Amino acid sequence: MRKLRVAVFKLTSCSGCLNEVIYSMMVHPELLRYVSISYFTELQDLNAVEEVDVAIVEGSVVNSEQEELVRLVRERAKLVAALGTCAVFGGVQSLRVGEDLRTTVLASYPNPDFIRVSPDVKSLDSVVRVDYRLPGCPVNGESLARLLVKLVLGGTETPIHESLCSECKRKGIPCVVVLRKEPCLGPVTVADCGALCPSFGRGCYGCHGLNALVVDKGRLEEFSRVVERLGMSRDDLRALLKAFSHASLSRLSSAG
Amino acid sequence: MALGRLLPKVGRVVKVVDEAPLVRTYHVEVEEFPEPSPGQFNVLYAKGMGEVVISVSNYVAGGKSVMEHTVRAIGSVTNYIYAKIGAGDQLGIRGPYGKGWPIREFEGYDVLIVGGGIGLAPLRPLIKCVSEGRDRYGRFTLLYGARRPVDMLYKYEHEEYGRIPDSTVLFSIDAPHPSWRGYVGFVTDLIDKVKLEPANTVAFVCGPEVMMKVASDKLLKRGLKADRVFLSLERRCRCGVGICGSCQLGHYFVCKDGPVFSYQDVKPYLAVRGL
Amino acid sequence: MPMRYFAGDSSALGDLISILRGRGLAVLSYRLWGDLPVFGEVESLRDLSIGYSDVQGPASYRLVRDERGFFRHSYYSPKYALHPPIQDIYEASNGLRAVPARVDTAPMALFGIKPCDLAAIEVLDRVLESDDFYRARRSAVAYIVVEECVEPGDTCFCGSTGTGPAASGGFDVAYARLEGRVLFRAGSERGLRLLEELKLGEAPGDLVERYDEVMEEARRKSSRLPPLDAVIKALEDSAASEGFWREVSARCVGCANCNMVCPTCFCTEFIDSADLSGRARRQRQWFGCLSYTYGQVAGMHFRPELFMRYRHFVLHKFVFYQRQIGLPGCVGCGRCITWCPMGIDLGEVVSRVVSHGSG
Amino acid sequence: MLSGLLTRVEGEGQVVLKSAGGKVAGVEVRITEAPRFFEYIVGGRRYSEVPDLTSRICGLCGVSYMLTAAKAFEKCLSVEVPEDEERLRLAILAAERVKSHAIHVVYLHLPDFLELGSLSELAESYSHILRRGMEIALWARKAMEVMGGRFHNVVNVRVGGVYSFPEASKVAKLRQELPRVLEGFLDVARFVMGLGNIPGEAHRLRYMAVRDGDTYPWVGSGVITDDGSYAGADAFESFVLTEQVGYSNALRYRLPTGEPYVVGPLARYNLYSGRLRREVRKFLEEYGYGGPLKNVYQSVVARIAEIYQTLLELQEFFDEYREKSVARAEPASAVRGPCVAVTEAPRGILYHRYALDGELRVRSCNIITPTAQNLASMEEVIMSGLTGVDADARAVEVAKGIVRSYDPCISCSVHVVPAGCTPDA
Ligand SMILES: Cc1cc2nc3c(=O)[nH]c(=O)nc-3n(C[C@H](O)[C@H](O)[C@H](O)COP(=O)(O)OP(=O)(O)OC[C@H]3O[C@@H](n4cnc5c(N)ncnc54)[C@H](O)[C@@H]3O)c2cc1C
Ligand code: SF4
Ligand code: SF4
Ligand code: SF4
Repeated sequence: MRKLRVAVFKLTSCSGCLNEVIYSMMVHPELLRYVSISYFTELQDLNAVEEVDVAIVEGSVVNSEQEELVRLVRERAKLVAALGTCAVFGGVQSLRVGEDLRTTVLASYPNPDFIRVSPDVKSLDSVVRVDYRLPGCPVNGESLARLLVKLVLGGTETPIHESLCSECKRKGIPCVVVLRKEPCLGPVTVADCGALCPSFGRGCYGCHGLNALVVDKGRLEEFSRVVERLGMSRDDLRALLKAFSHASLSRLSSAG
Repeated sequence: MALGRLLPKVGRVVKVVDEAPLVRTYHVEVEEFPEPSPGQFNVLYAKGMGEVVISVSNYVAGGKSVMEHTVRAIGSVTNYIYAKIGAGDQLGIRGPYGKGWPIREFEGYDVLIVGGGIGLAPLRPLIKCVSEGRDRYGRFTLLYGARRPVDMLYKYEHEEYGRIPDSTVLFSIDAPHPSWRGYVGFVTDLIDKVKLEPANTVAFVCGPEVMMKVASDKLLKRGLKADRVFLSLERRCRCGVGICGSCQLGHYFVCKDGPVFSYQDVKPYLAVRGL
Repeated sequence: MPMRYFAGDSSALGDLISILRGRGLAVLSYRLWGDLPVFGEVESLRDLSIGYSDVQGPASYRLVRDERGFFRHSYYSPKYALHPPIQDIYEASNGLRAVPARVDTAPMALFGIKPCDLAAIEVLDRVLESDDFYRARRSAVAYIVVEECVEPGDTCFCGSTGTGPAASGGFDVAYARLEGRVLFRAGSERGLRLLEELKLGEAPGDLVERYDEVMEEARRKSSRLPPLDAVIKALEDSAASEGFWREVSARCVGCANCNMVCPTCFCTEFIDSADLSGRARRQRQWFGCLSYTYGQVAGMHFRPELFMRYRHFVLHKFVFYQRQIGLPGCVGCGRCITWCPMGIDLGEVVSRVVSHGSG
Repeated sequence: MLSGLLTRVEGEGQVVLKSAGGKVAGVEVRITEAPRFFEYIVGGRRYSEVPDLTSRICGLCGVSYMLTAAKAFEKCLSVEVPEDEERLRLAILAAERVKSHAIHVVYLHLPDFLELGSLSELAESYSHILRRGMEIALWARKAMEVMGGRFHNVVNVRVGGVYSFPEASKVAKLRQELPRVLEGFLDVARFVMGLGNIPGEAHRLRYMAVRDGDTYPWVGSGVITDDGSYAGADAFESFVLTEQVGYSNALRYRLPTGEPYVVGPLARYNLYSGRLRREVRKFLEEYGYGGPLKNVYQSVVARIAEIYQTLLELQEFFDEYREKSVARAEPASAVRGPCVAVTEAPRGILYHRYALDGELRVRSCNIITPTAQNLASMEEVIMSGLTGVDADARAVEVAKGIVRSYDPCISCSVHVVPAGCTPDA
């Protein structure tokens, strides 16, 4: 089998999803025999942006250098995968979007010229075409491992798009909203974390991102009312959605 | 308890034929496999990747039967098959499933076939059936359209189709092309151009759903009865045997009650967008 | 032959559990796990949720301790046991030779399930008739003991769907708890033998009378929908009315909780995985028609908008099941109302369809 | 000017050597990662949401961030955390320390001692060590999953305690697997220590760690330095000197004397080695490590000691574990005193300070991370060895190796802004 050429890039993020890449290699040590990694600063010294089969990109795009890098990566990779909520939606750093950047930076740094960030926090697919999205803050390591194995074998994952609630019910986890009357973003959040928060008895805060293929503005408004009754203010809901679903939120359609 | 229904048999790809861009026909040899009737489908399994529902586009009986599957690479599993499966490789296979074309019920009738694009695949065994049992059917008409000349399936057989006695075979493409001398336009336009004896004609249609609706309505206008127009429908299809529920159309399971339906039966459902 | 009724008290239920366990059966019932109403194995009377009442409403479920209370059900249903949420189908390691997964067929008894659950099992029996995995689990069910609903819940409407509050067939034993006494009846020969083993006396006439009264009242309470044929007719007529369906589904967020908790929803999706040593696995898991992928195919979507999928859910339950298997697919348990986080009330939607049709 | 992209570290940074006449004359450890303005983005959020947000600062030590934030609010909102819940939280923190150190020792640092450039080279020649290291990391992962939900951004830490107790059977399983993990750990430890090439010449180093009751340090009331000076958590910001340099996105910190200082395993070890378990001390003595560690490369020894110590502490926790129901301790509705806390993240002192408004929303915040505190020391140690040597690629490699031995976490060091995102009232 020809080795799959892989490059792993990090933009603005916490590196957490990269650790899930490493985890995939731990649970499938054979992967290392079937991939050749041309770029992965976290793991190796040799790094060059070469032609690859798969580029895995973690993090959001916050400045023009990163935009350039991402464009270069797109040019040189057959398949680009956005890894994690930062790459797919923008990630927590999106919470700063909408505030005046210069004042923010000036208030913080004596020398703002050195701080190279743009006013927007961009998802990967708002800069280049993305072939595969794997959201999650962090991504589910098992899902990532399954995808990587399939990529090595020459295939890809068959996506299933559903909300977190499906996972909750399949696992028989008691519903936080109905049973405990606590706010939970599960109904509007994309599945794949394994219903983690509800399994610990707390509401989901939406870290896998808004189920924007289903939820439009009107439905989100209805949902806001529900969580508001359960004690989460609109502002707080808005903030969570901005933190973990910025890219989708800003594109929400009014009918869906 | 035998849990056999969802288990694939081991098939071996003995030949792969390039048909059109991103479309190939896979000849799969498999032991002890029931004979499919025209219009039935198999479920192909690419190990570790998943299954896809593919019509049997030809069947050659023998000690080991060989079935042809014309696959268009369009999603996760079909892309994998296209990229990775070649002659000598294995594919899991189960089937044949579904209700095929009711061709035997219409012996003595004129047969009209309307195919669009990849939709010719499930119709191909019908052509073979008519041509091999030529005296059992009346006039034979085949209307086949594709987007471009290159997208036409089974180009290597088209001449043969034309040689079927007492037949009309017309081809169309969607937009003009330098190499094309046939009709340019929708395949459904051809329906207006052929002679039909409505009372004695049965029609078999397969292609994109809009095309099938247009074709059926035209045929009704030309006097065919809705229960003599048959369509092969498509819905998301996972198990192939009517237990996973994904292919439901109204109260039908497309895989088990179809994929072939009379227009009469499905017209009310097809009339409602997104039902 | 006139129906024979037997009388006992709660301890007879405990005895019945012991007898079933004595036959080597795992007895499955609604039980409490900490403070959670789950469905699982019970060992004695103590494990049953007797002494608790479930207070259900749209998007609301509360368990209250109440000696005289009556427990109906939770987000669990017997579906969890008969058609498990996640199932292995096969593994292939040696080339493509697929080895089917083992299905746990240890014999079991379903105990204290509700008439709506029983009706739901009948639906699953028919719709999953050719599902080997379902059949294997189903045939492991040696006995079905039903608890009749002397007090339907606020979201129940089994009276309207004709699936409760009394059990009508397909069970071995049915019992009703009436003010500290328990009235038993058999639904099968085997059930009768079980009851004989319990050595219960014939029920006195006043108890049977009381039972009839209570069930009549329960039926009245659980019949809050318009008549079923009117519902079916109105739904058929409404199908093409996009505006109506958009409006009734406007609050739905497509979370598919309704699908998951519905005791008759049976749809599944398949998951394939592989490793690099040549092993591959195929699994299936519950999948809801309210979820986006339902109706999606490579390159296009047959039900791209949520209202279409919502409409499918409702039409399927009331219209299409009827045509598929000759039974309504909704058994009136009300779970989809209670567990819808948005509090969308199917009963109300259906009533609106009827008034929309006539108005 | 010669520079090297920092690899085998978390996040994006650079080491730049400045040369004069071909000789090294200066160094800049640059943190080039784009800042994420964490102090800014928690502004306006309710206190209860903050731990989940700050967890996102770092993909390796999120638990430390969550717990430090939680503790800061528990202090000013007078929340009594039930003891069992606190113990569980500390166990999650402990698992994180094991995970972080195991990954650093085996995956990031070991290649330096073996003079290999990448994991694949390591995998080829030392697969057994890699496998053992992996077993430790995977077990730590499982421990975090059982107790916290996942490997990072755990979901089971809240202001006031935890959300739920893991099932006793799952904890028992972790306990069962522990002997094997310990055994594997000792294999790795013996291998690394046995290499015998950990440099030993003394660097000029000052240390700081939190002051903890009488255990090896986790959380503290304040910080102490090697000369015994103490500052309460409230006074930390005025105790240390803060500076910003033009070439880096991160702030840096010094002792009141202006000297750089070290935080992290080396500092903890040197200040608290007396509190290590006997087994741990004995093991180190076998390899001649009895007294204080003097060279930054020896932080690998401290990491090994800490993995050992922490596994033993976890063992005790598992042995005493009982499943409970959570108390859901609720905070007071009014703020009393400053919201500050210091804890020991895997890489060292982590300091959080918040100001809350009347609705208990964050008005301002300051977070000081371990790596930021180590930056000045990194530069000093690099210069102490490289001043005047030929400024060539080899020198850059040496500099990178020194930086790596601090286990810098660049993603977390860069989030920083000095005095708060919104004006402090
Ligand atoms: C009765 C019938 C006969 C068919 N015959 C042929 C044929 O002869 N040649 C051919 O190329 N295609 C045929 N198709 C379509 C073919 O099944 C899909 O193109 C194929 O399933 C796409 O799978 P994928 O994994 O590549 O795509 P993905 O988008 O990754 O699909 C995921 C899964 O969804 C289901 N699915 C996706 N698209 C379809 C679809 N159009 N129809 C049914 N299920 C789908 C499949 O189970 C598939 O595995 C037929 C479909 C039906 C229903
Ligand atoms: S439940 Fe929600 S917030 Fe929690 S891990 Fe899953 S997606 Fe993230
Ligand atoms: S549709 Fe609702 S009320 Fe009907 S059976 Fe399903 S869950 Fe119960
Ligand atoms: S549970 Fe309610 S909101 Fe969720 S899909 Fe069903 S009807 Fe819609």
